[in-house]
Amino acid sequence: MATLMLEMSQLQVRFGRFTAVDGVDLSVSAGEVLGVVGESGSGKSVAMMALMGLVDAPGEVRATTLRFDGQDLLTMSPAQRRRCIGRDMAMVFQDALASLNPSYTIGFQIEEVLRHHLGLRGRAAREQALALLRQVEIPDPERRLDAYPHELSGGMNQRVMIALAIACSPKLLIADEPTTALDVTIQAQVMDLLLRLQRERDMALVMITHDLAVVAEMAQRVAVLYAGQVVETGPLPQVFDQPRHPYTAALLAAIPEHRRSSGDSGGQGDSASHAGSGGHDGSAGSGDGRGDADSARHRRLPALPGMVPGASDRPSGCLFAPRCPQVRDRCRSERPALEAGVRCFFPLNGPAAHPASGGSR
Amino acid sequence: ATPADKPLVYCTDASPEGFDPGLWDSASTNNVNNQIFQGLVRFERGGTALQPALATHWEISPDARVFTFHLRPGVHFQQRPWFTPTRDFNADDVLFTFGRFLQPDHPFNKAFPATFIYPQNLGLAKAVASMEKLGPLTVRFTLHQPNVTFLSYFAMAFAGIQPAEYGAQLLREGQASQINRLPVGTGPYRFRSYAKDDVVRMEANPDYWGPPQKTRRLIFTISREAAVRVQKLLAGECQITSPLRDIDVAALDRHADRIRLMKIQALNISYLSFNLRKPPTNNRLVREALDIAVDRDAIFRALFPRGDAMQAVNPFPPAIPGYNTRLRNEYNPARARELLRQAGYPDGLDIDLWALPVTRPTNPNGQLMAQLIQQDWARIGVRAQIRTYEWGEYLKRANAGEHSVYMSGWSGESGDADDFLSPNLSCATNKTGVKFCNADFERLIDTARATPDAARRIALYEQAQEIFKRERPWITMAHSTVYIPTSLDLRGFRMQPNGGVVFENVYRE
Amino acid sequence: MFQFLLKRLATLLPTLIGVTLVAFGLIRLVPGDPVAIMMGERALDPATHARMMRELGLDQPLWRQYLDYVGGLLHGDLGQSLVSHEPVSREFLALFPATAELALVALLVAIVIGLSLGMAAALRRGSWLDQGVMGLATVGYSMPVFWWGLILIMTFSVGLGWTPVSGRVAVDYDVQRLTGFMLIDAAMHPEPGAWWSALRHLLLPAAVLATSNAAVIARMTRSSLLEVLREDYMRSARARGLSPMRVVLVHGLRNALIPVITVIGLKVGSLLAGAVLTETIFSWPGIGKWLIDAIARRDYPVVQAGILISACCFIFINLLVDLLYGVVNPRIRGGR
Amino acid sequence: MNDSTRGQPAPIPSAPLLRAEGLTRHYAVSQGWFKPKATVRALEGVSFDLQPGRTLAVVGESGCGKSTLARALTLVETPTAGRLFLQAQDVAAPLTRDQRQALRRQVQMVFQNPYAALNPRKTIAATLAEPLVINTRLSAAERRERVETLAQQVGLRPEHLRRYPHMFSGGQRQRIAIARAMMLQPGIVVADEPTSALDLSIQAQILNLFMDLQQAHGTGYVFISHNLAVVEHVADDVMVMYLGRVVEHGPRDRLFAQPLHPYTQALISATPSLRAADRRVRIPIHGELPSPLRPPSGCAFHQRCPRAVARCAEVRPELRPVDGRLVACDVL
Amino acid sequence: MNAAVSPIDAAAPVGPWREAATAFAANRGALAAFLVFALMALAALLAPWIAPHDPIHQYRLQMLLPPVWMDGGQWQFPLGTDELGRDLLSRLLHGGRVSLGIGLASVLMSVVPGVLLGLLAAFHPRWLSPAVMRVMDVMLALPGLLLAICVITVLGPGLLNTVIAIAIGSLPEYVRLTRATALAELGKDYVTATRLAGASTLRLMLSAVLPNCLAPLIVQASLGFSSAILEAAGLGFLGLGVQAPTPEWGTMLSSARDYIVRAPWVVTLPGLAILASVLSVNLIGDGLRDALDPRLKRVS
Ligand SMILES: Nc1ncnc2c1ncn2[C@@H]1O[C@H](COP(=O)(O)OP(=O)(O)OP(=O)(O)O)[C@@H](O)[C@H]1O
Ligand SMILES: Nc1ncnc2c1ncn2[C@@H]1O[C@H](COP(=O)(O)OP(=O)(O)OP(=O)(O)O)[C@@H](O)[C@H]1O
Ligand SMILES: [Mg+2]
Ligand SMILES: [Mg+2]
Ligand code: NI
Repeated sequence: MATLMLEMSQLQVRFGRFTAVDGVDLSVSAGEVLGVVGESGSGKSVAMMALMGLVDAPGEVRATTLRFDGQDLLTMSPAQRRRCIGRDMAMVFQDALASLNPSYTIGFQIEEVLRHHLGLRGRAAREQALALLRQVEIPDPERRLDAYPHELSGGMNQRVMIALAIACSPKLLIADEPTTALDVTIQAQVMDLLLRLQRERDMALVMITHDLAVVAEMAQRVAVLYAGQVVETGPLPQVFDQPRHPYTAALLAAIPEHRRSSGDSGGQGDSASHAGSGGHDGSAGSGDGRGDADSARHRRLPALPGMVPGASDRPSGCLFAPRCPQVRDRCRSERPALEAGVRCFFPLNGPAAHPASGGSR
Repeated sequence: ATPADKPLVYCTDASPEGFDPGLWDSASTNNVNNQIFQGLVRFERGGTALQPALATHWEISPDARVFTFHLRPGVHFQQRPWFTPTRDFNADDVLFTFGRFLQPDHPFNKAFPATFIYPQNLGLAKAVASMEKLGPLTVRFTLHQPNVTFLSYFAMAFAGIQPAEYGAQLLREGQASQINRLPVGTGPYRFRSYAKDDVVRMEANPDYWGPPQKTRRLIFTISREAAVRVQKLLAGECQITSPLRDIDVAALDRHADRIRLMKIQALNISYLSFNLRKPPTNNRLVREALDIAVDRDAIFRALFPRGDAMQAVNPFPPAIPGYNTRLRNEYNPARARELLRQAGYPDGLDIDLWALPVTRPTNPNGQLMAQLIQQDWARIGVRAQIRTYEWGEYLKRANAGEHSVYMSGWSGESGDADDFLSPNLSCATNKTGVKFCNADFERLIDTARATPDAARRIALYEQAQEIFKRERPWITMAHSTVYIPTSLDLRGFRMQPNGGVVFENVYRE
Repeated sequence: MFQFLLKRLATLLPTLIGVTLVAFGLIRLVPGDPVAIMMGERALDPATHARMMRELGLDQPLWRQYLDYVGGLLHGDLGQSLVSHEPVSREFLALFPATAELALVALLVAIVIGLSLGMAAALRRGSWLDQGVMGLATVGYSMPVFWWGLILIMTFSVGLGWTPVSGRVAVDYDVQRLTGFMLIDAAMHPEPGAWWSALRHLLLPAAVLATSNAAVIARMTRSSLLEVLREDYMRSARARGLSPMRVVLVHGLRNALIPVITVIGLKVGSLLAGAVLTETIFSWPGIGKWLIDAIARRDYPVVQAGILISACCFIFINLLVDLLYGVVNPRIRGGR
Repeated sequence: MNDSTRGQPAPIPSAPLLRAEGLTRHYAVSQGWFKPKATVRALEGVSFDLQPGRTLAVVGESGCGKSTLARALTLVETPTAGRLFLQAQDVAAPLTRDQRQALRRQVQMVFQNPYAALNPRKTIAATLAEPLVINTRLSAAERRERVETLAQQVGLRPEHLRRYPHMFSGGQRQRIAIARAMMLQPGIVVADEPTSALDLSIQAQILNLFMDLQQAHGTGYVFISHNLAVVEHVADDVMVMYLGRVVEHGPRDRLFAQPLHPYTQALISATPSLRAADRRVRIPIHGELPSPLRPPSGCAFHQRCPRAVARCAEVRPELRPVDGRLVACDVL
Repeated sequence: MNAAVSPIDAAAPVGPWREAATAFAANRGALAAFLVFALMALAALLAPWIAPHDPIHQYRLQMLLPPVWMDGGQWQFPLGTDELGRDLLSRLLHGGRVSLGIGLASVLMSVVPGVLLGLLAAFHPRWLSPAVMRVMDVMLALPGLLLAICVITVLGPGLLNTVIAIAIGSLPEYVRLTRATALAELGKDYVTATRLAGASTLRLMLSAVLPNCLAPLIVQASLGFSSAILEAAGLGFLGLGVQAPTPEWGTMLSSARDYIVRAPWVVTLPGLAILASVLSVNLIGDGLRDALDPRLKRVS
């Protein structure tokens, strides 16, 4: 087992009375790609920001462990931490254009980092910046150094963000939805680029996204977040092939997925490859309330009803209980803990981790 | 430091309109030009008697029609960067100066067309029959009509003598209008610089024919606000200010240790003048009604709280010979209402009341006076609408007769009754029919002007005042006291009765 | 950048033409016969009237008159004052530096104070400092200039005697006029006290004029900086480990300045308007007082010129501001 | 719908609901001062038919002209060239006001951003009733009834109707927007990326709703998306666009089973999929979408095309039928 | 049917306006300012009934009486008298009528045409918009007070002319703001949707776009109100505004300047009245801005 690059347990981030991240445990080893998925607002970004020390008052960060490469981030002084982030631990954000300062050239922003962390100046910094742009496959890098972010396309800006992140050869790279705003073909390019860099430099990579397919293609391990909690975590492709948490299962089922193997495109909804109970019976709760199970072309998706709980309507029991197709009384009153990679009293298929669950299914 | 080093600073209340004395007649402009220019004669310091100036002596014919001046030899015009005199002052300069007033087609007037307000008001061009140079230093003026007061004209600010040579130079250079910007005179101080609306700088004239000046630098700083002038004086930023009003003086009472307050019963008057052309004020009864409806006591309490001012009854102050002591003011709203009824205005009337836009010692706050009068008139059913304009504009419009009643005033220079009556109440001033022009009155003052016998003159003037009081072209208001505060170190300063300042031989200790 | 300049200049043209139209129209809109207004009390026989009309070019068709007027403007001819009979341009040149100096110093003071207070408030958001600054700013920009000026004069000049009452420099110093900017001219003066004197004279008027602008700039800086602090790029700058100081000053301030600059440009207008009041209160020999006096005297050529000039100042300064804006904000430079 | 009134062009035989013929839309954009205006060819010669109850999906990268097409179809913008027939009626023909109104209400639209698509100052009831107020003479009660019926169909409860948009989540707003689009029972609904702003689980709800409504009302959909998975799920026919032009257009199954145009192939191969079994060999395409201001000569895709030959840079390929679909590529 | 379960289900439906009102009421500073202003407005409105004296009646034996809390003050004149013995309290109350009235009238006179022009410009981008905007540029090039002075030059001083002058001066603000917000709204999808529903341009303008432009306009109008009060006072101070003896705060202040040393209250009190009203209106404006639209916080 490679060294643990990142170790985080019971991370909690609160904004006033709202708990955005609620006891998240994550770990990443060197050279590993961890996917973090979850719907919007599930706390993916906030968790990573907490790790980077970017949560400002009034947000509060608590954790029992928060270690990076053997250093305890909790006891570190802000100045020490600033020396660490941006150099050993870097982050790429979703909206690349918004994340680059519009008033400075690309070159200035890259050289700034090089100067700050590596002490490079003048020609050396410029050479290095050029080299970085080349590494992220930006065509015509000499000219691009003097360009402003608004003069580049979204894909180019994302590459610049990546160049900035890898400028000081970080040991851990956190990519927060780096491809969401991009076109498919560009997304593919960026994904390939990230993976290539990760492999070349043996970085640990945390890939945040809500596109399960992207995670499936890139990550070795995945953590599924729901309303600020990790509901399921484990290696890929097992988790997606045999999801154990009903949420993971439902999410997978709700994706309209191209399935060449199924041949008949009319039968997508009940595809055999989908495990678990996310099939047709789930549609009873679908939003339109008509429950027309006999839809002519069988194209209805097994949709998950309802929405992610917000700040004011957190259930007292399992957070997923109000939407869960398998909900039982216990779920409504008690909150399950994350055990053996799943946070559910009644996990779906696979070896029962919880005494009360497996057998009864 | 020696006294000479300290500049003498005068806080004046307005910017000079220009530096050609003939063009302007406002006190603040005259105060500047009086230091630079001199006339043939001048008023005694602090009084009204006439003294020789650029003329050493003169002869007046017994019928008061021919005036012969003998000019002072050895008077140098000031040497300035823009003009270097090649000769001394002589008769040509007098001819040049007065030629501009008397001959509309004077070459200089063609190059620089201008209106000479004061000479025009005096009817100078019409009055003078001829002006002759009898010798290099002798000039003779001949009038159409006898006029005993004619001599005093030569002491007035407008009559300051300009160098003919300078005029010629400017004509040559095509710069005629520069005469109004870069003055050259014979006075004790010469012009140095003017920063518009800010400061006028003068310096002692080394070529002055009189005694050399101890004050090397004479500075006029301009601040419109009386309060500002008072503060500047208290702060030592100036040594003397232009005349203050009653209400401004209060602030100085506590500073007797630093400030000397000079006051003088001035030869002046403030009045409200009716529009005699336009109804309803062309009706004598209305005028009388409006006059006797005014509560002068209340106005004086508000405007002259120190109680130094005097209520005006006649068109000139009692100090001037010829004052009619039998006449009285009246305050009687009931009779005023009755008069209005007789005049055909039983329901009252609407009227424009113009408030004086500037402050004068005789009328320190036109707006206030207007509002007080407005309320007085309201009591007899007269609804007055208060209006005001900028001073020049105000005068123009008043001359054009747009008003019903407007506030005005007069400061005499010569201490002669004629100095008050002719410029204000003669037919000559009434070009538009707005002002007073009464044949009997006109005859009386014309006769008086040509009467060298003092007792007869007095009788004529007393008679004229009765006509005046009957016709009531004015609501006479106040003869004021003029206050001029100075710092204690100022020496040699005497107030002029009209509030003007003369800085010859004035210096700081 | 050059393109941008050209483009801005081109959009200026219609505005400038509009302003000249307003100035030109003003005299013609004033009720009454212009000749009568100009001649005042002087008697007007029809022949003289016609002659005056001809001399003034008023018998020409309007468009002709307008073209003549604009032609005159292009040659620097602003007409002649009806009161002093001086060319308006000469009076203008005599007075303009005083106003410019006052306005510039006031603007500088406002910018320095406004920016620093606004930044402090934004960075200590919610603290007593923030609330205090914002409270002061609201009072500051609610303050009637003329009243504020009087109060300050009463306290500092009259009460405490700290500052001179009026004027631009102590009269003892016969400062020679070189540029008309007293601070510069006084610095050239051999006596060293002159410059201090000039500064002391400028202090109070500039403070009065600066107050409301400083308040607006402080408010604007605060809100703009707060907005910028929320931006993604600020977060990513911090995620690169840059020091908070550098993040705020290098990455934050520059972007926060962009809207502040626009506001400063627009404030130039209020500065000009405020100068009218301030100059009146402090007897400051500048354009504002000149304009007010001219209006009172119905000295139309001066009013016309005053309006034209203040509008041009405003337009010109906004052009500068726009250029500065282009320097600070690369997004509007070049194409787009 | 009665479609022939005096003097109108004769109806086209076997009229489809919607027919586009060579729809073209150019935008003139200024490039700065003193430079001639450039033309963005946002849409070039797009033709297709749409039958009732069918779904035409339009895919393509950002900026390829999908929304422009949507605006042309919904008569928000007049095309620069080309003709558009709604129920066999040429929309460019001179029509009376009423006729135009009648035509206009045949096409409704659902937008991408559910947060901007609803008037924030109007209650949901008012928003939903507005089309009825404008286009029908129904009484207030009748309108209420229609609104409530449709609201129920899209899964809104009656008490929701009194609320304002800001009180709803994105998914709910999208339902409201769909209800508004269906209010006048249009023949065609154009949906411009209706789910791309929504979460995964909500996306499924909305897609289901679309299908259900189509089934109930027989509406024809033009469904714009850049998510191939969604497209494959909802479409009957798929039209792939590149830089304003159609590069491939055919039945969904054929197209997905065997894409012919290199761009379609690249697109499909670039789409990540959940299961390893579904992943195809990535066909790498380099570079980004060229600027529509300066489109490449010849085939617009040739610079990025892995199979490009010299000719591609010179001759622009026309759409031609190949294997039961239309493809614009000469290298097949 | 739990698809639409949401926290707001329980709450009573509140419209955006009501919500803004609640938010405003929660802002203590703004609420206090509102109360102060309401009090001033009420006092001004009721001035003829609550003022102890006729504002222009001169008590000639009691000139420049100090306020009661100073030596020599009399209860008959709680705030003292001015230089003509007029009751200052009554003058301030009546002055409020004039000053606030000018503010209100000029705001109305500039908002209505301003909004109309702005909307028209937004809806006719081709020729009307550039024309209108160029004219506005010209008007904007003359700073408010100067433009007002210009207008006064032409029209002459007086109450109505003051209102007109100020209204003309603030017109461009409203036109620009309306046009900008209307353009922003026009680009939004809901407008397209309304258009698709067959709405006429007029309907689009008034029913869809205008209500959504109102929030910034209300904020701007409240700020315009305060600057109108200031401008009117400034004109009064320069002697170009309302003419005596009408009690207007700026005019009062200006005519009392001579007495600033002897009787500071005649200058201080009108100044304070101006400051208080302008300050409270500005605070209300800030409160409105925060309540109506947090994104508007950059309006200066
Ligand atoms: N500064 C903050 N103050 C208050 N709440 C916040 C703050 N930042 C984030 N939140 C809340 O925390 C929750 C988690 O947000 P987060 O950005 O981590 O979601 P996410 O999983 O990244 O979603 P997305 O996919 O949309 O990026 C959200 O409900 C968000 O509203
Ligand atoms: N009003 C307009 N003026 C000028 N160019 C325009 C206009 N509208 C669209 N375009 C241009 O037309 C092209 C096609 O735009 P369109 O919005 O149709 O793309 P799209 O396929 O919908 O993209 P996306 O997936 O990002 O929504 C783009 O290059 C765009 O810049
Ligand atoms: Mg996120
Ligand atoms: Mg689009
Ligand atoms: Ni030329």
